[in-house]
Amino acid sequence: MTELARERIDPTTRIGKSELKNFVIAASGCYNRGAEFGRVTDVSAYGAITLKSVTLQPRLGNGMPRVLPAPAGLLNAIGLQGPGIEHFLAHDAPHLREVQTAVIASVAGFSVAEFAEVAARMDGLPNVVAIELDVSCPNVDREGECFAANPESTADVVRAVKARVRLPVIAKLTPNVTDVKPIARAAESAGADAISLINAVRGMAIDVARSQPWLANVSGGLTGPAIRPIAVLAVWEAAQAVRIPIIGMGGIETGRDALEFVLAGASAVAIGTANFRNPDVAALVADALVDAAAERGLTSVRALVGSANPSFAGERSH
Amino acid sequence: MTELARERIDPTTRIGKSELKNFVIAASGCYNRGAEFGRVTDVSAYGAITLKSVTLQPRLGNGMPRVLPAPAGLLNAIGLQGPGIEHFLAHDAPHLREVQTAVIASVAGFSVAEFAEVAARMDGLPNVVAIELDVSCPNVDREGECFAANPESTADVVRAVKARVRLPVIAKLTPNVTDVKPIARAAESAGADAISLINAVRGMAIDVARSQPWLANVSGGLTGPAIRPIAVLAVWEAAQAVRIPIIGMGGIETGRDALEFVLAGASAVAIGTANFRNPDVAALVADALVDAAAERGLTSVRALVGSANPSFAGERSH
Amino acid sequence: MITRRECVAPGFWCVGFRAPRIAGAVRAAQYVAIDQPGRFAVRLPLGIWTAEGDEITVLFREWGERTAQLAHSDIGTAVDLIGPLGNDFTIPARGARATIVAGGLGVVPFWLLGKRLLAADVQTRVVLGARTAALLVGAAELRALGLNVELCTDDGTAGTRGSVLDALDSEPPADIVYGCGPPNMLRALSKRCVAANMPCEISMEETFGCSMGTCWGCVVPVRRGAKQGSGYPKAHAESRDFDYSRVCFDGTVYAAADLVWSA
Amino acid sequence: MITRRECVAPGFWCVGFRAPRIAGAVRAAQYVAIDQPGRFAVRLPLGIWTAEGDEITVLFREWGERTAQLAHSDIGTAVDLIGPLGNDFTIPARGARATIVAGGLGVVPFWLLGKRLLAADVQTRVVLGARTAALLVGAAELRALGLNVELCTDDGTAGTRGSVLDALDSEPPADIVYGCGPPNMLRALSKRCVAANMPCEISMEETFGCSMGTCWGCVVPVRRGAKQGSGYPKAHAESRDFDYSRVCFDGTVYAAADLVWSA
Ligand SMILES: Cc1cc2nc3c(=O)[nH]c(=O)nc-3n(C[C@H](O)[C@H](O)[C@H](O)COP(=O)(O)OP(=O)(O)OC[C@H]3O[C@@H](n4cnc5c(N)ncnc54)[C@H](O)[C@@H]3O)c2cc1C
Ligand SMILES: Cc1cc2nc3c(=O)[nH]c(=O)nc-3n(C[C@H](O)[C@H](O)[C@H](O)COP(=O)(O)OP(=O)(O)OC[C@H]3O[C@@H](n4cnc5c(N)ncnc54)[C@H](O)[C@@H]3O)c2cc1C
Ligand SMILES: Cc1cc2nc3c(=O)[nH]c(=O)nc-3n(C[C@H](O)[C@H](O)[C@H](O)COP(=O)(O)O)c2cc1C
Ligand SMILES: Cc1cc2nc3c(=O)[nH]c(=O)nc-3n(C[C@H](O)[C@H](O)[C@H](O)COP(=O)(O)O)c2cc1C
Ligand code: FES
Ligand code: FES
Repeated sequence: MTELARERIDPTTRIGKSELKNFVIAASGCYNRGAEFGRVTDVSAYGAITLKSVTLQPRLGNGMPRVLPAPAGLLNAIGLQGPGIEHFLAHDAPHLREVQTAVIASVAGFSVAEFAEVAARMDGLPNVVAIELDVSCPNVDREGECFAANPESTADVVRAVKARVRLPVIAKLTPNVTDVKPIARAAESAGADAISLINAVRGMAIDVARSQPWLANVSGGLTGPAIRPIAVLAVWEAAQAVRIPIIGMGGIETGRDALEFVLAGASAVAIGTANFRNPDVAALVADALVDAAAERGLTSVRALVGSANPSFAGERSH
Repeated sequence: MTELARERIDPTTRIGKSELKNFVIAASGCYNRGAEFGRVTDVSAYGAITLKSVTLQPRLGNGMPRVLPAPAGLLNAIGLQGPGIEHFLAHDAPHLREVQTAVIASVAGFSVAEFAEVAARMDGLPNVVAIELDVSCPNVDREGECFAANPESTADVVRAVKARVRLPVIAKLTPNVTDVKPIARAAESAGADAISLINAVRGMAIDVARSQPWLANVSGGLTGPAIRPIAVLAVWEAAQAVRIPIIGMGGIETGRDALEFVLAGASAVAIGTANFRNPDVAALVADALVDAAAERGLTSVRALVGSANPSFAGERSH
Repeated sequence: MITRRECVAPGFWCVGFRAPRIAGAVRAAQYVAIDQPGRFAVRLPLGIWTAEGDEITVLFREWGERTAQLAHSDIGTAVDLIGPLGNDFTIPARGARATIVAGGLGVVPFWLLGKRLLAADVQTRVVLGARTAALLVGAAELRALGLNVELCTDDGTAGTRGSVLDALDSEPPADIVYGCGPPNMLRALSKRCVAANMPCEISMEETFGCSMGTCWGCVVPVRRGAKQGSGYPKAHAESRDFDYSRVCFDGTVYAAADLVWSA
Repeated sequence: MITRRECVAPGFWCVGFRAPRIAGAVRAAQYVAIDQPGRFAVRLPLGIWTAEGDEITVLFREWGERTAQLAHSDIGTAVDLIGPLGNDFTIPARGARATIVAGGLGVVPFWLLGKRLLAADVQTRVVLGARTAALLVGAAELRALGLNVELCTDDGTAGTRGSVLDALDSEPPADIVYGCGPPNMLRALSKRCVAANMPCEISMEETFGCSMGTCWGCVVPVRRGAKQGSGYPKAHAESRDFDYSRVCFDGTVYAAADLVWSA
């Protein structure tokens, strides 16, 4: 094993037919449209940024409080506050061409038809290279279980969206299930070009002073380092179940953390909460992945994918 | 609301027909037989200690490494190392009468018959006031899913054990399911006298230096403060689903943490991992619960149970 | 880097940082977002209390783990600060009369504001209230600036017995009122000023996630059309009509007339 | 309380604590379990390096978060220690000859042991090895006790080139051999001593959970029947026949003959 010069390592990855300049993606909901972060950091360090999920109708979102620090994590229940697709297309979409990296559009919906409708209208926007389906948002009160809790409803959403869009489609799965493998397989069979996981883990806190739930929404989603072991396992298991690329996320703060996901089988990683602590986290993680490849004498970061996972089902680069 | 003197607050609780002198229980697997902790702490501060789960056959357990520190938590995969019921009855059970508090026996098994057999032989041991069924241990490789992932198999185990024992039976549930409520209800319908939750959350870590899973068992169970929001939510939901008492646990380190569980609906709390940091945690938490009742002008800790949970299904003391 | 650390009252701390860029740029009601070693997933937002030379200070209570850790950090510890963040108060014309109303730690934005108002020749009255004397902090520092500070406590243990609002009745109305403090106080102050048609600016607080305007975790309801709102269209399903604004990014200062208290 | 803190080599630290009870009671190969502020769920186990007067020291590398935090804690910081924990080495009769074999930070138990052996008039030879010179620590302190220390490195950057085991060939066998260091070295040392029928005691290391014998997280395989084993009967389903022993509670010191390396 010879150590290769950093410049000779290929840092890129692929999500379906879209190539990203590096492995590191900003997770949905943590980067807005990139405009605010532009003040303190460089969006272009990211291989792609995922937009906050967009719904068909405008949504006010949940009441307050919406967030609470938790041990090594953050509890949130934003409730998909957003402008709705109409307003998004009119006011936000035109700014997408200014974003200094690739964009992944995220879609959330409350029926299969809504997903298909919003996704179709996102298809072909400037800079947008893929569409992620937030079938797993745990914060919004849906009739019955959320889509991603069930293989059939996950597949229904993916199938309906695939019929309407040309861009690669990413199904974003939830860890709040007994077994993530059948759901990942259902997404793949329905035509998903990639899956991403994990979305937030369901949790809550009680305000002991006022003897009531802390969050206005009662329960919320736990994110940050606390959930990393849960996320690594979900990626590990999904990587044994499907051949499509996986975007791994949940608690990544450092290159070492990201490497866990890549070795488990992730073809890209996403970072959410850690942006709040360290606005420069993307560059740090992207560089560390290149270094990890170099140290192992590999010519690409992609060659690391799945290399700790003997039952990795995806394609190996080496 | 008048503040009451601490001495006038009733600190006790009930699990089925058994009364415990306070709300605080040592969680299974974290206290052994109490003999080792005796060196550094006072077992009698606990309302009860739960024994490490006992199986029918002796078990060597998993290979090494078995543990890894995680952000605000601990990953473990012990694999139910243990002497088996025969050796336990001969060598450990006689020491139970020396334990300076009530004892909850824990049973793990790989078939319904095993659970029933081991539980029956635990019934009536000195100091033992209840039998907990570890139907949810996530570390042991079972054929297919673990019992607690499924309402029917949970109910099967509870029913079989109830037919053989006189002591109150506690079904210990796992958070690694899409919805804990039907499983809690199944345990209740099958005759469980109480439920306890949560057992460890499934997770894993990759050793990036050696490019392989850190734990010999690949995956393990995450415990400690990291999982507390997950645990509080599980207790909150179970407390709306069943009327039997709930023992809440997962990441409790302080009185405030314990109070979250009690207000959510727990009639007792258990502490595992926090014993490893603070051997005096039991007294601290038990005292804090009494203080919390006093500050609210209540005459018992029990009057706090479920008071933040409007849909609490259990019996309220007040 | 931490330059000083002082316990100003039981549980209340004043901590100084060497932060030349922030000290040079800061305006009243702005805050810093502090990253701390340890397993905290998000930064701690604290209002900037004083700024002199290369140094800023924060004045805070030991609330939970992050504030406790900061309170017990040694002088010389390196600290990662982002700031100054947030908008600031409107400064009226020379000769105008301003009233500052603060409850407890709501005093924090008013050292910088008081200094600024004095420099702008604004006649400034300061009313500082708290439940009880032990929770009153900051008065000495405001007086040292040359401000006239009236104290009041609910229990009469310091200053006049009664709320800061009672104190407002005692004098003729000001040209502008500034408020910061607990929600109940702010709501009452706000409603009173709006009813009296008196310009009033409020520095709001909410639990923060990102502190940077990206997570939408820190919102307060504002009147639809308020310039600090999201500008998103009304949600069809919502019966109540208001918009949300991010305190961290669009605030923390709001015109009382823009705030919606009933949402 | 932390009494001193010294970077003894890049990434290697020696930190002292005022701990009179532990300093008075400690024997070689014992350790302390350190609780640290911050979001750590379990204590950090570190071997006790020196003990003099009221003070003990630990000698460690910055491995991960807990050791990094300790390395950067200020003198005067209060630290919660449990200890001394674990068993200790056997001390041979006066006049016996002992060889100590340490790899890298495996030197830690041998300051206390060396001191004890000197006091017991045991002729003591110390062989200290590492991959490279930068990883060799502790030699000066052992020499200061009056011990004769031979160094070796795999790459020849300090002392003899070669492994600590090669060094063993150069002299007649001892009455007892003590070993501590990386697993590969310990396995080789252990096998060699067992084959040569030479008494050998090994201080083992595993990742710890509770540090108190209750979680069974830190086990090593030992021969069935070894007194440090669990004593549980053989599991029917298991084809391999060995028992597990808790390093934290039943160790850290094992007779080489009791250890099972192939499990
Ligand atoms: C813009 C801005 C400026 C601020 N400026 C100041 C300032 O100048 N001075 C100041 O003192 N504060 C200020 N704050 C408030 C401060 O940031 C918060 O109080 C912060 O949450 C404290 O962090 P912590 O980690 O210490 O406590 P946290 O752990 O975040 O806890 C915050 C509070 O919630 C309580 N809590 C947490 N969990 C629970 C639970 N389950 N049940 C009941 N209670 C719970 C804690 O006990 C504590 O009272 C400001 C906040 C904002 C947004
Ligand atoms: C009885 C005993 C005595 C000891 N005495 C000493 C001593 O005297 N001196 C000494 O230096 N050490 C000693 N140790 C070792 C020390 O306790 C451990 O190295 C401890 O884990 C360090 O804690 P940490 O939080 O700093 O690192 P941890 O976070 O626990 O990490 C430990 C190691 O694992 C690595 N790691 C963690 N997660 C991953 C991952 N996912 N992939 C790859 N690597 C990972 C870290 O980088 C590091 O190398 C002793 C251990 C025991 C059991
Ligand atoms: C404040 C916040 C808002 C989020 N909003 C969304 C969202 O709108 N859509 C979505 O798919 N995921 C959302 N997420 C989940 C993240 O994209 C990500 O899956 C999760 O936070 C785990 O990654 P992390 O631990 O790096 O934050 C949100 C997370 C946070 C913290
Ligand atoms: C090392 C270890 C071993 C455990 N072994 C068992 C076990 O044998 N049976 C069981 O029911 N739970 C077992 N548990 C789970 C605990 O009883 C408890 O449910 C869990 O740790 C959550 O509580 P905590 O966060 O306070 O540790 C174990 C936990 C740990 C950390
Ligand atoms: S705290 Fe994230 S938007 Fe304000
Ligand atoms: S670390 Fe828990 S038994 Fe040894």
